[in-house]
Amino acid sequence: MTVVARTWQRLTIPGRVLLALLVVGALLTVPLVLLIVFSDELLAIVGANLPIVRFVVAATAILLMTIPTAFVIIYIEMKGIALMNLRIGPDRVGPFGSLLSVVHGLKVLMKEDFTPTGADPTVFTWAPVVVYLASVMSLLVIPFAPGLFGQDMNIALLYFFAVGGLTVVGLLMAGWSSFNKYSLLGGLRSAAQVISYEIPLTLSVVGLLILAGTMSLNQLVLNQSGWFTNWYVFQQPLGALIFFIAATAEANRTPFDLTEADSEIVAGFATEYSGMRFGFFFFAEYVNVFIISALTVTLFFGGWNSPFPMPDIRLALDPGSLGIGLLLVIALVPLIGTLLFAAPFWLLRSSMPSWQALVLGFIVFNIVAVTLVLGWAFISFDWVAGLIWFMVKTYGFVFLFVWMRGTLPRVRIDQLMGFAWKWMLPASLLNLFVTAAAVIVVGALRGGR
Amino acid sequence: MTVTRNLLPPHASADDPRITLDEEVGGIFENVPPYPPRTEREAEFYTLGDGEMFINMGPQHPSTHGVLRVVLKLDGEKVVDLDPVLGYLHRGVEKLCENADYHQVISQVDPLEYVSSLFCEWSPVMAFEQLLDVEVPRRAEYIRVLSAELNRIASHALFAGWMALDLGGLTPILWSFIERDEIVEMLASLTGQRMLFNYFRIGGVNGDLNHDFMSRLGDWMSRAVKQIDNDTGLLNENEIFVRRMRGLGVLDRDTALRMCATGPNLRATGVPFDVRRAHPYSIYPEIDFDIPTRTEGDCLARYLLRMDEVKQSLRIIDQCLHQMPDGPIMAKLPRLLRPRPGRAYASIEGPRGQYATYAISDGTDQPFRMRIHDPSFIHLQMVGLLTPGNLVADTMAIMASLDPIMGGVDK
Amino acid sequence: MDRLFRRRLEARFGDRLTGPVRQRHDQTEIRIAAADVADILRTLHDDPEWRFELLADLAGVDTGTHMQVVYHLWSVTSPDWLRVIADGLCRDDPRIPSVTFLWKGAEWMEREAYDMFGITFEGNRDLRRIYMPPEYTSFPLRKDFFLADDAARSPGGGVRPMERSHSPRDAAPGAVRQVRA
Amino acid sequence: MSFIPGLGIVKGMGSTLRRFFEPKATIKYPEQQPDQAPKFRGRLQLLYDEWGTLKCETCFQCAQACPIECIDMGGVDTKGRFHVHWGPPETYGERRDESALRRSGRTVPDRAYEHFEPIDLLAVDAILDEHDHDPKRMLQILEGVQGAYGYLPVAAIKRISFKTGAWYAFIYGAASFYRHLRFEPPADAVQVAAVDRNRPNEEAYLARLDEALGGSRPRPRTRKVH
Repeated sequence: MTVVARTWQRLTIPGRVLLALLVVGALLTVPLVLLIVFSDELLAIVGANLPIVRFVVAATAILLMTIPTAFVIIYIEMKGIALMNLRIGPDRVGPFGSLLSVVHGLKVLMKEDFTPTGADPTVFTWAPVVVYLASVMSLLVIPFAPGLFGQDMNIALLYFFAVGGLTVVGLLMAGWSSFNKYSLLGGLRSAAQVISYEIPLTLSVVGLLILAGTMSLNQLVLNQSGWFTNWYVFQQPLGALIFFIAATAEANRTPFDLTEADSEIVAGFATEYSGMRFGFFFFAEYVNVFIISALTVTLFFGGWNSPFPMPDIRLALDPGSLGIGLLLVIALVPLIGTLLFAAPFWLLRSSMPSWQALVLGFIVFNIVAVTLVLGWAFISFDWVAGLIWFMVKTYGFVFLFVWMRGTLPRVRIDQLMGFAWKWMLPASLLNLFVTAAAVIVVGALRGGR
Repeated sequence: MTVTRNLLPPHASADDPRITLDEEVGGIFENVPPYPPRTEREAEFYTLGDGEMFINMGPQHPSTHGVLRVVLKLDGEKVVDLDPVLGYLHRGVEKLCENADYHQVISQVDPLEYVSSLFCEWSPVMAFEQLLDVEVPRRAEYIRVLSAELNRIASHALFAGWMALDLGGLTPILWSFIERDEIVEMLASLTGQRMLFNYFRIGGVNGDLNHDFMSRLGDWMSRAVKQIDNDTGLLNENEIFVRRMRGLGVLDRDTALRMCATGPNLRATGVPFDVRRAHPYSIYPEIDFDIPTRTEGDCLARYLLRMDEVKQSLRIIDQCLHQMPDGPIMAKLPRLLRPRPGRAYASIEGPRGQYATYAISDGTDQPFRMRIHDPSFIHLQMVGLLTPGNLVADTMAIMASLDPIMGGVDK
Repeated sequence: MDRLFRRRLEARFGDRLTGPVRQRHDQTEIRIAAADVADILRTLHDDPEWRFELLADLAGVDTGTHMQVVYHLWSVTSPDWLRVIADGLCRDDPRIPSVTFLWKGAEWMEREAYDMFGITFEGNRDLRRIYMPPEYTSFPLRKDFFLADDAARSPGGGVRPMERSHSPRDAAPGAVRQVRA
Repeated sequence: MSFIPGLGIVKGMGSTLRRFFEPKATIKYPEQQPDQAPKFRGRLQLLYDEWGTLKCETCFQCAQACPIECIDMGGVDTKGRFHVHWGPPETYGERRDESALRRSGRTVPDRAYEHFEPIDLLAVDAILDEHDHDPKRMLQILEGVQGAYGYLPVAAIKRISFKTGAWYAFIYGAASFYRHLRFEPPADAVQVAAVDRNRPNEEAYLARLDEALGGSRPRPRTRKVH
């Protein structure tokens, strides 16, 4: 042992890094060789169970996707609200403080995670998991782009509402098991609120379903292709409004954030949570924001469709045809590009040393290159274009949620419930009846002709 | 008592002899104080009805405006009764003042209501001037009024922000803090401190107006009205805010008088009692301003009334600047003050109501008795009157609309 | 200073005043016996001739020999503050009727006076300590309660610990600062 | 509240969005310092003179003038032997409102010296009279006092300081310079006996500790000597 340790200590830092990489590489060789040797059998197994493999891959990808999504939304919220408050906001970690939410996540990981005395340890531990899983599971059915979705179910919308309803179970578990009256109040509030708003939420979509005749989200998006006038929001404006408000309440966002109203019941169900268990709640909240934004976009704002029909341009790029020239292009283009973009800096600013001009040129070249590649992908691949449109729209709605949080005060619990039962429910029913009547009338007119 | 239950390890079994889950004390939903009730009212309060529970709000609660503890008796979300528990910030200012000489008193009373320190200084200073029969120079009086009205605006700005924060709005508090910060910086250039100014002296003020202060003040005055309208526009028209505040915590005229309320809380019920007019002091008789009143008496009226007062304060500041006389800023006084034995009572109109000082001199250099009357203390007890029957969330709204500052409540 | 006010007060309460009506600056001061407080304040509050609707302040005072309770009242009928001093409460067991039946808001002020001076307000239904903890036994604003380091005034130059309970009788006779009032 | 429901909310959203793009009110603190008023009293700094030494002479005048007595400071007297300090009693166990008392004209008790026995000061007064209260003849005065009491009691030095106007620290420094002047009475049998008598009884202490702990006090480990 001492031999290894002493040798290791004598190495310089680059040496240690290199050695570690070598060891990792050597260790990776074994599975790689095995993979190659048994490739045929593996392929056969994968091919035989393609749906399962697809599901596993999709679930893993979505589970992994939620964390950066939450980080991004948390950053948007911190910075957005700060700017509305006339503050600078996060500005220390990363460019414009953009890594602050990541650091927060790490901090949450490192914090002590304790269970209060008197709490029910089992329920207390599982509550955040239930909440988080409910959020992640609803992401499975959302079509991000053509061909880019977890599962294309024909009852996707129903599945979504069913799984989304699970959140309240988790919140109730958390509120009940915390052995704290504030938590209990928060849990009960969330139960009352979420259950009340489930009804207008579901009913507001029924009109849309009558129009579309399908529950598959993928099909719904396909129905809205073409010009943006095809989006369902123009056929169902009331439904969209009700859906948006009810979804805000579902996700416990301002002005309906009564479950964790910090000025009333401290933090509601999350009062007793700390460490990563609190982190789960926190992430789940922001993943929920993403989900309801994504669903609003999918249902009413055309999903991954662009707002206008894209001109059908195909760039006939065939890199293989260049032959050995490809190697030359790869070797020379960065060099030439860097010099090309560095030249104006160097020429215009005489005070700038050449190396700075080179660095700037390199950065600018990279930006241009990435833009070009993305543009090419946008034009050539449907799913890239779809993903970009989808994300732009979704993050627009995320910003709307942040904006609302920066502006609005909170409603009171009786106003909240009254609003759900006295206004939202009749309005959604009205929407449903009007839509149904319109469909019948239009159908009769068309049939009569 | 089952205090032991909370000290047990988490997985202790229910058979553990240390757990005493008696019939009368069951779990977390009934906690009564560990001593027999001292009064009829306390006995009544700590008796739980069917389906009721106690919940402790504070002393570390985000919206109790300091370290106040309120024991709420809840029936579901509805507040049945409540009992404020004070004393977490008590430091015995009156006793300290009785052991300090007359000059030292000013810095002792400064942190009473820390958002409006100048008013806390003003009433003792006026009381001592009465004891000493000192004539305060007119320029000093004008400077006092000018700085105090600025402080009133700062205090009301903070009130509006807190009000919104207690209702869940994140932004207004920071916007109003910008206003407050500008005023506070201004006062810092006049007095030397940002918060505990320690500026008024017996017989005058500590320093004359200076260039820094005047330039900051002129700069701010030129855009104050527009900026305040900008800030308050976010809330005043907001449906959620208005719906929550309207008709909440309604106080009628007679009840307000019986509760000894003063200041904006009383004027919101329609009583135009303002010490500046009802019992004029300083140079207020020479200044033209209105006393805004409202008749609704609810939280919204109290909020809007304070916003109206800000406009009146701006008027007063404007007139002060135009009428400012020349002259000394301190009366001629010996360094060691020994007033004749006697009693004096000085009352002023602060941003929260009547601040008063009742001072007794026994001929030595220290006040024999100094009673400080603080409006926050009086107004906080109205929470117990207005809240029962409302929801938990309304407790904060009502408390915020009454605007108590715990430094003044606990003295 | 309102001379007419003084004459009116003397005419109305002349026989029940325990001292002369004093006036200084903008304050008029009358002294009454503790037993008369409820009656006189009710008259001042209810009678349309006086209309003292606003209780501006309620303070306890320890003069070193006896206790006082001081009320400050405001009315539209007079430009002066009216100071009503309920005089001559004995220091061992000061008792005075509560005014909560007129001003509900006096409840906490009376609680404060009870907490700080030990004055019992008969009729206040919530008379318990308000600032100090419930198990506390001293009355801090009494003149025989010394601050921890107030060696100049403590008898024998010693230091009296603040938290020690002591009844008013314990005080050495010369030690208590008194006011001629 | 406007007639159209939701208009107020929309207006509010508009005003937050407008502020979103406005210049910000906060500053990046360590890089960018706020401008403070010239009169600002809250700066905590000690001034240095042009030779780079501290201007503070530990004269305590600031501490005495501080109305709420938040300044406490310590220093060493000119001889470098006697630690002098001024501050709140919980820090130094001394009276704190001496300045207030002095201004009020009362006698200033000094609790720092209270644990020294009071002595009859007639002899000191006689010696001072003999030397005409002249601080220039301090050595003779001190020698006389030592002759009268056998040592220099603190009360006597304070008396000399009060009468002659010389600072206590100066007298103390002068007295401590001479080997033949002493501040404590010479140890004698009576004193040694008193010290023995006042020493806490270890046995009684241990017995009470046993009683308090219910006999579970850890016994001192006896060391085996081979």
